[in-house]
Amino acid sequence: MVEQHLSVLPILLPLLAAPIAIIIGRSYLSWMVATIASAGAFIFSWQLLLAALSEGVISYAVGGWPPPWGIELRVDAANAFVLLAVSSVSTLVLLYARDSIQKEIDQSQHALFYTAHLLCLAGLSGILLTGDAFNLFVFLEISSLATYTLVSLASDRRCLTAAFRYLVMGTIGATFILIGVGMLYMKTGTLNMLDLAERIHVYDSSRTINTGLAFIMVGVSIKLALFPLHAWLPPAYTHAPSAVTAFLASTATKVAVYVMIRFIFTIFGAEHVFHEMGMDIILMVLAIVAIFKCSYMATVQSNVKTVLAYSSVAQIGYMVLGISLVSVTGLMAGMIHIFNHALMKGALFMAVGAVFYRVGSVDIKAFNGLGRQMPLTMAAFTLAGLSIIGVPLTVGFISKWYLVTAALEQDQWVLAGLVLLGSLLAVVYIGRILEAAYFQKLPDNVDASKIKEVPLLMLIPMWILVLANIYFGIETSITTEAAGSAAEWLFQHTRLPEVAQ
Amino acid sequence: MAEIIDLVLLAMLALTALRVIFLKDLFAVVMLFGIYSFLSALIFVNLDAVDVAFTEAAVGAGISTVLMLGTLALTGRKEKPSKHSSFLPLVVVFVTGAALIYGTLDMPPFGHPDNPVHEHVAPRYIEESPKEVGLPNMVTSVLASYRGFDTLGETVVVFSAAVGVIALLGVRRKEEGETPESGLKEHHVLRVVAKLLIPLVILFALYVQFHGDFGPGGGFQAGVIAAAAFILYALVYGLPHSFAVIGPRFLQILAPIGVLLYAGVGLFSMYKGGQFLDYNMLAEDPIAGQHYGIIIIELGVGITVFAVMLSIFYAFASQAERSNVQ
Amino acid sequence: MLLLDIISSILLIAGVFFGLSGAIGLFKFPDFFTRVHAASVTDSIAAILIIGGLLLQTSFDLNTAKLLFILLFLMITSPTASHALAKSARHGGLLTLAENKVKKQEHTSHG
Amino acid sequence: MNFILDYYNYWIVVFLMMAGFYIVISANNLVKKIVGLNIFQTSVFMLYISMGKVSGGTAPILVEGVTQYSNPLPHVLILTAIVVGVATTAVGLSLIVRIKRAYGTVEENEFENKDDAI
Repeated sequence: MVEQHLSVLPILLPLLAAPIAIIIGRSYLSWMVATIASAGAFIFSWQLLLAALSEGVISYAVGGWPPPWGIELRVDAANAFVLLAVSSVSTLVLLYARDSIQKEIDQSQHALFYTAHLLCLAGLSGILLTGDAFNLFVFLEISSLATYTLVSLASDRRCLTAAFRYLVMGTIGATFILIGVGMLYMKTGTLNMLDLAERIHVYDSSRTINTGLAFIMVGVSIKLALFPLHAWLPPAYTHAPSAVTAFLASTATKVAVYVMIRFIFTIFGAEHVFHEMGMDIILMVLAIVAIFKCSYMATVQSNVKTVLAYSSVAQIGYMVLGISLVSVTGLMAGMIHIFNHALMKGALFMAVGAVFYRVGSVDIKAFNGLGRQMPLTMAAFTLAGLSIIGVPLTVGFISKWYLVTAALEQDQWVLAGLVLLGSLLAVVYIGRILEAAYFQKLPDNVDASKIKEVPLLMLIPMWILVLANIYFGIETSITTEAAGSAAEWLFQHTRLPEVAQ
Repeated sequence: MAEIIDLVLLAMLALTALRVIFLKDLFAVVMLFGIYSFLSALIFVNLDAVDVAFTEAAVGAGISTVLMLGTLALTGRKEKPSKHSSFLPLVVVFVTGAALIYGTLDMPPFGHPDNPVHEHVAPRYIEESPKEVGLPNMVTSVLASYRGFDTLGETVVVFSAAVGVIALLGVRRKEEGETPESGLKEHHVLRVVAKLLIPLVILFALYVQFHGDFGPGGGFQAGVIAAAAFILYALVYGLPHSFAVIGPRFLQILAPIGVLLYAGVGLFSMYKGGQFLDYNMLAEDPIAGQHYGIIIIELGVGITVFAVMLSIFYAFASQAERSNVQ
Repeated sequence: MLLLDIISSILLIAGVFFGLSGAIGLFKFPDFFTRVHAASVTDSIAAILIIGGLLLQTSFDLNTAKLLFILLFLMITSPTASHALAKSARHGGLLTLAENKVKKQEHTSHG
Repeated sequence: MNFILDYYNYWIVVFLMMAGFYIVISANNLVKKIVGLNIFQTSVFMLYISMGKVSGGTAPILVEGVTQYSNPLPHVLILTAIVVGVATTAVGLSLIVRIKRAYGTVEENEFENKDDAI
């Protein structure tokens, strides 16, 4: 029974839990419901990944109607891998949120918070698993609406304008995707992704299909905050509640990266997108500009959450850079970085949330002297920060390693150098915060006895992520195998440009 | 003939859109948007999309406009002149528009019966659905059965909107003190007419709900119409009276129940050994199963949409009352 | 059959004429109350004529009944809406043209 | 001439979309932005419905003796999209109400001045 429905369960569990959480209405109980549902989704997605690795592709026809007439859920290594990252971070964030939101969200809104979180998780899982281009739009909107709500739950009034800006940008992005999908549908008469891929070849030179491609790429780029369409991200991440930022930073944009990969490789075919349309150059340039511009922006901010938000935009640059290299190794580097970045940003934002929990501010000055007052939190921050920089024995190193390898495979020495240079900027912005935490003194007007470690329920998820950062940095076979087979699978099922072969 | 009507309507739409750009009076902008919405509903009828037209008229011209007017009541009706340069937006729009026009050049000609859209997937819906699903309205068949997962998603989107609006505006609590007598006390004619019409509107909502299998309509439209009946009641008789009939807390329970009802049908079909939302499993005879499935899920959609639309209205109306008190 | 068609056309054209004249009145009339008057009165007669014309086009089946219902509801709602509009304006302190004139005269005679 | 007849519908729809898009990105008032967003989306819906039309077809509801129906699939998609649109509008408008309460204004440049950048 369970095995037969494995593909639909990770969507269904949070989807069913969300209405239940709001009916219950009590903070503690709805937290329980949300955590159990999310943990269940995590277990199912783990099984799903194993099944996908052994079977290749799992197709599930919702409603019993065969595709392309009905909606198909289509699981392969690529989306099962990202789904695992999303559901695991979601579960850890929910554990963490119990205490974290006490300080940031009004008690009466806790049930709404958990409901919105579950809806967001359901939406993201739906985006990942669906094999239907329009169904993807629907789930995209579920997750987006839930995200706007989550961002606006914070107590600072600036979260409202941030959420509004996010809403307008996000809706424009979604509408662009809708236009693009419409154009594909107009030419091919189908919405099923696999069916689209089969039928789209005939129209390679069609202006309608190419315009559709352009609109989808722009729409997805807004959603994944690719430079220069990232303007919504820093304010949204800065002003959202800490638990929300930890969840969004490690999942929402990553899922959008996956959507981009899916559209490029499965639907349009790598050859068409990269070779004929020349999108690889565009993506590569934008990615490099994103890495440097946003890493630089991160070094001059005074709010630590903003620092990390800009860092996120830069890290997305690395992922897109991996895709734009058009090779199995490059794509694999991008996929690994999706997973690894979820681990490190999740841990970093959780640590920042812990600081907010005790100090009540996330300004860089608020970090002064915290190394002594909150040793565990700051140690977690340090380790995750090292991972962002790309120090060996952390996951960050693995991502960078494969990215540099992919660049060197194509003799792109300059590119490899740029990647390493980008890490230097990460040293600067992480270093500033560590300097404040370890080498500055606690301000005199702060009562040192009040600043102590955060509750265990916040520390444990944070440290699980940190340890995962190190574990997957040493024991690399699991992630590389999954990401590698995902990348290989995507490449086997796409039309390759001649240059990469 | 259809083309001429189409062209005239499109021209009117273009005029409306242009007017919206230049007007500074937001009240007029919102009313023009209502007109825009009605005109596009007419175009949808002209292009044979009766279900869509129905929804657009109920939602775009109805609910959206009401919500926008409610917002204006709280935020003021004048747009301030801005010093923004409109150069950059203009460039962006021209580039996007040029790309779209470029894209239209290879589009299949408008209205041709042998366009690809009509050839690959759609013929099965048109030819087989009356036999496979057993409903004359193909839109309902596709919506509720073939693409039932989309519609579940749609219901969840509506539900998420309610979560968002309640989180942002909250539902007024009792202890917040005396509210002024709201509603239109002096308007006796309105009160009598409203009393006359509200039961009929609810009756019509029920007709739309259950007649959706045979004609245009369905859970979504029915939910909106039923919500409109209560909105009328709340406007004429005042929020406290409306709260006494259906309270916001009750709606907060009702909205998730619709979603659960919908997903419950899917779970039940899984329990019966089919895929998620496979209505064929619901009864011995697949056609009967499809019927049961569609009726129940449409009911779920109707319940959720009704509850959500009404609670969104409540949230806005409570805000307006609160600002009146201050 | 032909006769019915002719009558129906006449009704439709008359309905359109009244609708149009109402719209023109809405633009041309000087103040709020006269405008409401232009819109509401012509609106009712236009609705009756147009639906009457359409009734003759049906084959007297379910559609006829539906049209009659629409007519009935329009007859109730549209005057009510105009009434509510005018009354609200009155409550809001808006004066008619004549009253304005009287007020102005008083003003000038006093001053 | 045929060329124009085949495409006029799409061109006007593109114009409408761009009018809405322009309002979204140029308007300073948040309510107007939402109106623009709605116009933009409604016009995209028209693009979908236009492609589903078959000349000489009727609405896709089974009637005796009719063989030519318009395509029901775009109708279904747009029904869903309309609902998504109104959901976004509702959340957007309630954000505006809260922004008004927090900042006292709904003009973008005014509340931007009241906070520091970011």
